[in-house]
Amino acid sequence: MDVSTDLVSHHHAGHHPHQHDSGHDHHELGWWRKYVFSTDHKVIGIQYLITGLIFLLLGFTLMMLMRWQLAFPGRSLPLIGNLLERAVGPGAMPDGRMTPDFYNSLGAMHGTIMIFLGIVPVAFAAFGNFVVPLQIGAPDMTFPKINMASYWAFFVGGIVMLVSFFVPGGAAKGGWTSYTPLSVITDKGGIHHWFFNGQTLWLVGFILLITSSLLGAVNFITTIIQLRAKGLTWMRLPFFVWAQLVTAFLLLLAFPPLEAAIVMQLMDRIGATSFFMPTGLVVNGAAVAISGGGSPILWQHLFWFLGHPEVYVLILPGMGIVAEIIANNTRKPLWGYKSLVFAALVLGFLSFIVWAHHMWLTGMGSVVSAFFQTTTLIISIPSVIILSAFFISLWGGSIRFNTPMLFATAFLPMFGIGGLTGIPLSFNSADLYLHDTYYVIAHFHYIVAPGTIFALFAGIYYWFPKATGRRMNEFWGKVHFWPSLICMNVIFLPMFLQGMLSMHRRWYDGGQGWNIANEKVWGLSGFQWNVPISAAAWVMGLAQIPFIINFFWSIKRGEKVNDNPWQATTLEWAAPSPPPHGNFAVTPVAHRGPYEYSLPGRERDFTMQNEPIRDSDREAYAAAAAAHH
Amino acid sequence: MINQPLALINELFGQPPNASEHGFQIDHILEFSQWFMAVLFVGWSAFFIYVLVRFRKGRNPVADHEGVKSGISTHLEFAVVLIEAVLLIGFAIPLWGRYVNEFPESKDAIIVHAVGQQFNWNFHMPGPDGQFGKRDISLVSNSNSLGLDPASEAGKDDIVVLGELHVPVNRPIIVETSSKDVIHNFALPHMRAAQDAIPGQIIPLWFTPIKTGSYEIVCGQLCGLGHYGMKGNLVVDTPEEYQAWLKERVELSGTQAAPAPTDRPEGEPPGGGNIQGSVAPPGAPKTGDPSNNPAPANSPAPDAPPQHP
Amino acid sequence: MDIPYTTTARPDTGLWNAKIGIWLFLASEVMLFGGLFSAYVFLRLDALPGYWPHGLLNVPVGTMNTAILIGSSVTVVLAWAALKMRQFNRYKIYMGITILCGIIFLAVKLAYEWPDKFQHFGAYIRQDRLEKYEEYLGNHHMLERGLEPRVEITGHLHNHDALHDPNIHEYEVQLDQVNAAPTDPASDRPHFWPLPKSQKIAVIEKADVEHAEMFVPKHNTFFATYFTITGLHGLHVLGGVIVFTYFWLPIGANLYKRNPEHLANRVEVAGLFWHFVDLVWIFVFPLFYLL
Amino acid sequence: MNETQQPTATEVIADGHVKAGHAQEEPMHDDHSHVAAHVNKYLMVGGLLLLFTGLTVFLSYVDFGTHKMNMAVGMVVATIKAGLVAMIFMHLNAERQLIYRILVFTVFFVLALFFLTYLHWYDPISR
Ligand code: HEA
Ligand code: HEA
Ligand code: CUA
Ligand SMILES: [Cu+2]
Repeated sequence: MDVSTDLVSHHHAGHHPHQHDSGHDHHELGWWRKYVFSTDHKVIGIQYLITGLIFLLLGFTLMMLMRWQLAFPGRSLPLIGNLLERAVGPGAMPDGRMTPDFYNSLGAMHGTIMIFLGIVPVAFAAFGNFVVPLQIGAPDMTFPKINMASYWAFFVGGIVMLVSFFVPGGAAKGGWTSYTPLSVITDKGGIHHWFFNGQTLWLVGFILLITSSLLGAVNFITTIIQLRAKGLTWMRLPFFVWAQLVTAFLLLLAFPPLEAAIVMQLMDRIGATSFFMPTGLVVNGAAVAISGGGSPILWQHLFWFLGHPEVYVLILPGMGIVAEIIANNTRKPLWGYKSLVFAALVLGFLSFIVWAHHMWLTGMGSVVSAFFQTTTLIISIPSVIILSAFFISLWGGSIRFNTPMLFATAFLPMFGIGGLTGIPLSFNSADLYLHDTYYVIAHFHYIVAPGTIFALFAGIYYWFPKATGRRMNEFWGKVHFWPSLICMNVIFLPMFLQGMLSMHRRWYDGGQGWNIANEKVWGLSGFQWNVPISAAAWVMGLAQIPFIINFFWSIKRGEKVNDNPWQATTLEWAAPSPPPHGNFAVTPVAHRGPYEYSLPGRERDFTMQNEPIRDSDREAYAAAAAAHH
Repeated sequence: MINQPLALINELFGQPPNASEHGFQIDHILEFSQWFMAVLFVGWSAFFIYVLVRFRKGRNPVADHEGVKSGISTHLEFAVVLIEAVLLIGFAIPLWGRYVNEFPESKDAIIVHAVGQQFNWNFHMPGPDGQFGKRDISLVSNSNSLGLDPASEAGKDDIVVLGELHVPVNRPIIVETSSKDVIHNFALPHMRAAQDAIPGQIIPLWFTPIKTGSYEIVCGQLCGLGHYGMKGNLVVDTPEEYQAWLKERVELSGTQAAPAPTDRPEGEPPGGGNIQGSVAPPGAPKTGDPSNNPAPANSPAPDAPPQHP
Repeated sequence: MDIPYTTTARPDTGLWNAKIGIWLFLASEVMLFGGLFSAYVFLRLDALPGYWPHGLLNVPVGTMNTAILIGSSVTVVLAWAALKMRQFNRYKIYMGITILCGIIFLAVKLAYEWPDKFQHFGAYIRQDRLEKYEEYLGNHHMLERGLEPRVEITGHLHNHDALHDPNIHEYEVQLDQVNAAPTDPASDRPHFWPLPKSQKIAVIEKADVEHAEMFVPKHNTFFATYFTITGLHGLHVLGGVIVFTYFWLPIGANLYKRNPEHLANRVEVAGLFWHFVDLVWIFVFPLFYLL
Repeated sequence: MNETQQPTATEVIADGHVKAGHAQEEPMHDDHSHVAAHVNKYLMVGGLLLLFTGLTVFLSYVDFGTHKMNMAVGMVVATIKAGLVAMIFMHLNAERQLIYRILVFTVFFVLALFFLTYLHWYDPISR
């Protein structure tokens, strides 16, 4: 069966990506301009993807090292311990044993890298760049040069973060949250350079990352508003585009206050000001020579003003990806499209006014806490709506379990577990007990690791054919999926138990020295659970090898497929694979909503957005409208 | 008792038993929300598995364009909202309101100042006169870790201890937390009490211990390289034992007196038992730059483990 | 390949791309300065009595700079209007004035206002030694009038070495009028024209001082916010000047020959940014100089 | 779904983006007289802003009873000035819906940031 549709221009199959007849710039770009300093949204998207994946792997590697220390505190790391000592300096790994400072560096950098250099670049920038213009039928982003600047700001920011591992004293140690005054007083004096020290580089790198995100956000929003194809009205946008739009707004409006805070922290560190430093500090038995008068809580407000919207930045693109894949592989429209869109908008809006739920224990009074508890609970409703709509979408489908779909289906219960465990945290009084324990760690990892990361995997398997014209290997995809699913749960489920024991996070000794962590639950003591958890983390590391090989192998050797191998409906599948510079040979026009699968009266079980309306469609739509009354 | 089946879930998850008067309320809200989660999880999971099996391609080759037509999900979402609202308005908000607004009368309460520092807790008690002596940061030294003013009359009989706090059972305790350097978190898991100790602020928390014993005081906020070992001890004494302790302390009182605490009272199993020294590898060199973060002389060396008996 | 709607408006939104882009960017700028100003509010509310200084900045100079920025805001719309009316020479004149205004603003800030502060000295007296310096602080008098206490002695530091040399045990300060005659309401801050320094010299022992510096960012949270916000604002002014200069020099202005509307749009977008910078200053000026 | 016509591929090219991309060549003459009419207004507003600047300075030396009151007065005048800049110079008095929508949310979030942090400062349990 020929799956390419009427409107996919057949003569473009196997078309060379950089020759096309609609453009004006016939001159060939040099290699540098084409692949490195490119302004083409697809190239930039792929640059973001590869860089982001490498950072993701790096963040995971840091965590695998930490997991050794957590499972076997103080034991020297076999094989690579001595290597590491040479790489990062003896201060960090004497005899291959991790020091507390190095552990804290790894923890802070794991959080920072995963969130700001891994997930955001991949979920937002990479998928957004590659897919959004194609899905809305646009030739490129509105501001291609700014797009390129955004990538390079990110790249340099990432390098700055990485370099900080190798400066005297090592990388930032204050946690990804960088709470003041700790982060102002660390990495100072002695061997530390006044500028090239971990925490200062963290701040500088962050400014670059924020710049990158802001440029990206402006570009995405303008593109989605301005470059939608003819007929692609707001309610015909794929849910993925909506998710990216809301995400872009979150980045646009939530990041700047953190940028302000970062400038202030830089001033505190370099200019010895006291924005976040209260009067009367005594460090190491000596009064600190500063004016004082600042407020540590101010930092937390500004940090979490970004921090909470940021967590939705981590999840919304994932939800968007999952929505596309579920619709495609159930072969039926998403259930409740309108409520999904509405829920995403509400989620975005509310995420700006819940931030203080990370600050329950900073001494807030009953009024403020009542306000934030209420908003926090209200914000769980749109998530419930979105997840319910996904679940219900499965009903009545004809579900194909290919690799993208496996990852997308697994996303649902994993996000469910993570989201549900947010509920006890949102009650101030319950969080009193759970705050900063492994329960919190488990809560958010269920959302970002088997949640978002699985969504990213799903998206990679799904759009790979569009980017390369080839499909990734299904068998190895499944070999990647099942161990990953099992390991994720072995890693994070026991953390709920540890958290309920009140085992606290950021403990270098993994709780070994604490009585509470040595209480037994389910046969093992809280501390002993670290061993299976770590083992699962390392096995999961191994389970990524098939993916990495499959990914690179398939670029050149994967099975060749046509322009629409998944028989999907949205506009990106109407472009050639890979799409040439300028994307579409014929500017597409949308005639219908995004998910017209199994439309009655059609011979095929999918009807693309750019297929003109037929009489039979009108009947089907009328019947559907009638059924809803 | 209605509590029994509810409490089951916290126990199942391994939460250590509560030892304070208000703690059961906190456990309750935790139980409610965990049951709520469990019900939703089981319900949705059952639906999920059924759907995946029933509507797989092999079993259902042709999809239905419309899917679910009933409005069941709306009812479900409404139920979720309702339960959350009840938990919030009925329990969580009033509970926090009571907790932070209705501090026990200070005449029957015991008031303690807990001052965090990298990486230990200083406790300051007023002594028999019930008056706290003046503290001044310019007087802080290794032997006077809180900067207690020797000239202050009220301070003459004050008790300053490091790491270990004794309180009597069944009396409300108000702990006024603060910090000398960075943010710590004064957490008493068994008492279901916790509060950030923030430099420049004094924030109180209260609880009434109802069981004697020795409980760990956790520092729940990353505060530097010794964070993991920043452990205190709360010893809940019988009134007699408490008086004896007080007496002994008052005799030693003054600023210089505080001896190093013992970390674990006798009869308590050492944590981690079998494995070599809890954290620091034996013979590991000191880490970091000493001029940067040397621990004050009266707190454990940064990379030393919490002391074992 | 061309990107649609770079100069013409998309029919359903009525806007061309860069117009949306700049407004989005300005929205993020609003949040950036919002974060800084909320820090200002937070720190000012938190400040202990007497610790938030008042009337330390030079009001006439600040007023002049405000006027310069407002003037440049006018000229930049006129420059845009000139382009719209296809009067290229007028455009060059107005844009030239705008750039000049921006440069003057920066020069005043960097060459006069900031250095002037860096030459001024202030010493915060320890709470328990305030009484000793009553003759310079006049707190009994302040208390009577129901005013916040004074805790700082300011003026010109005669022995500059005292700042670094641990062997010097006191500061010799040629006092500002407030501290020279602390009970005279006429010498109290604020003043429109800054009062000249008195001839009186006070000797302040270092041991009595909580902390003392020149008026640099670390002196107190007031100067920390002042330098940070005006510094960041100054960077914005600089950015605007650079962009305007590009549009003014032939390299950018030559676009006029090819597509005057495109140049007008570019100037409009840059102008929007410039107005925003002006708008921020409108709040900075009263908050730091006057109130 | 009330799509009624089916544009053909040629129509797409005829009235789609492709054409819009070239529309830039023709200058928009109708705009010019419109702009000329505004020039005086810009000058007047500039004058008004200078006036208000003087007013702010003046008012800051008038005692309104409490310092808070002076703050309030100063901020009101500043807000009026900012309003003039935004309305007239930045053309917000006649802008598209979309821009307003973006700004409304932005303003709401800034105010939330101010208000909620203020509230936390105002309602602490610390002593
Ligand atoms: C993408 C990331 C993400 C997401 C989406 C969320 C979502 C939520 N988070 Fe989470 N959170 C984090 C990331 C995230 N969080 C991180 C990173 C931290 C720690 C930061 C740090 O301190 O380092 C944190 C911490 C955190 C805290 C602070 C805890 C503490 O420090 O003490 C709180 C408190 O209220 C909270 C609450 C919530 C709530 C109520 C939601 C709600 O939005 C969740 C709503 C979702 C649901 C309610 C699920 C609905 C599902 C169903 C109904 C179906 C169920 C079906 C099956 C299971 C089959 N989170
Ligand atoms: C998006 C965010 C994110 C993600 C995805 C993860 C993923 C993981 N995290 Fe992390 N974590 C955080 C954010 C995240 N984490 C944060 C914010 C903290 C708090 C830090 C702090 O305290 O300040 C934290 C803390 C944290 C801790 C607590 C440490 C402590 O408190 O002391 C632990 C402990 O086990 C942990 C474990 C893990 C594990 C095992 C994973 C695994 O799930 C990782 C899985 C990763 C992969 C599977 C990578 C796959 C990549 C590839 C396959 C790339 C392929 C490459 C190419 C094709 C080129 N994390
Ligand atoms: Cu103190 Cu952690
Ligand atoms: Cu949150």
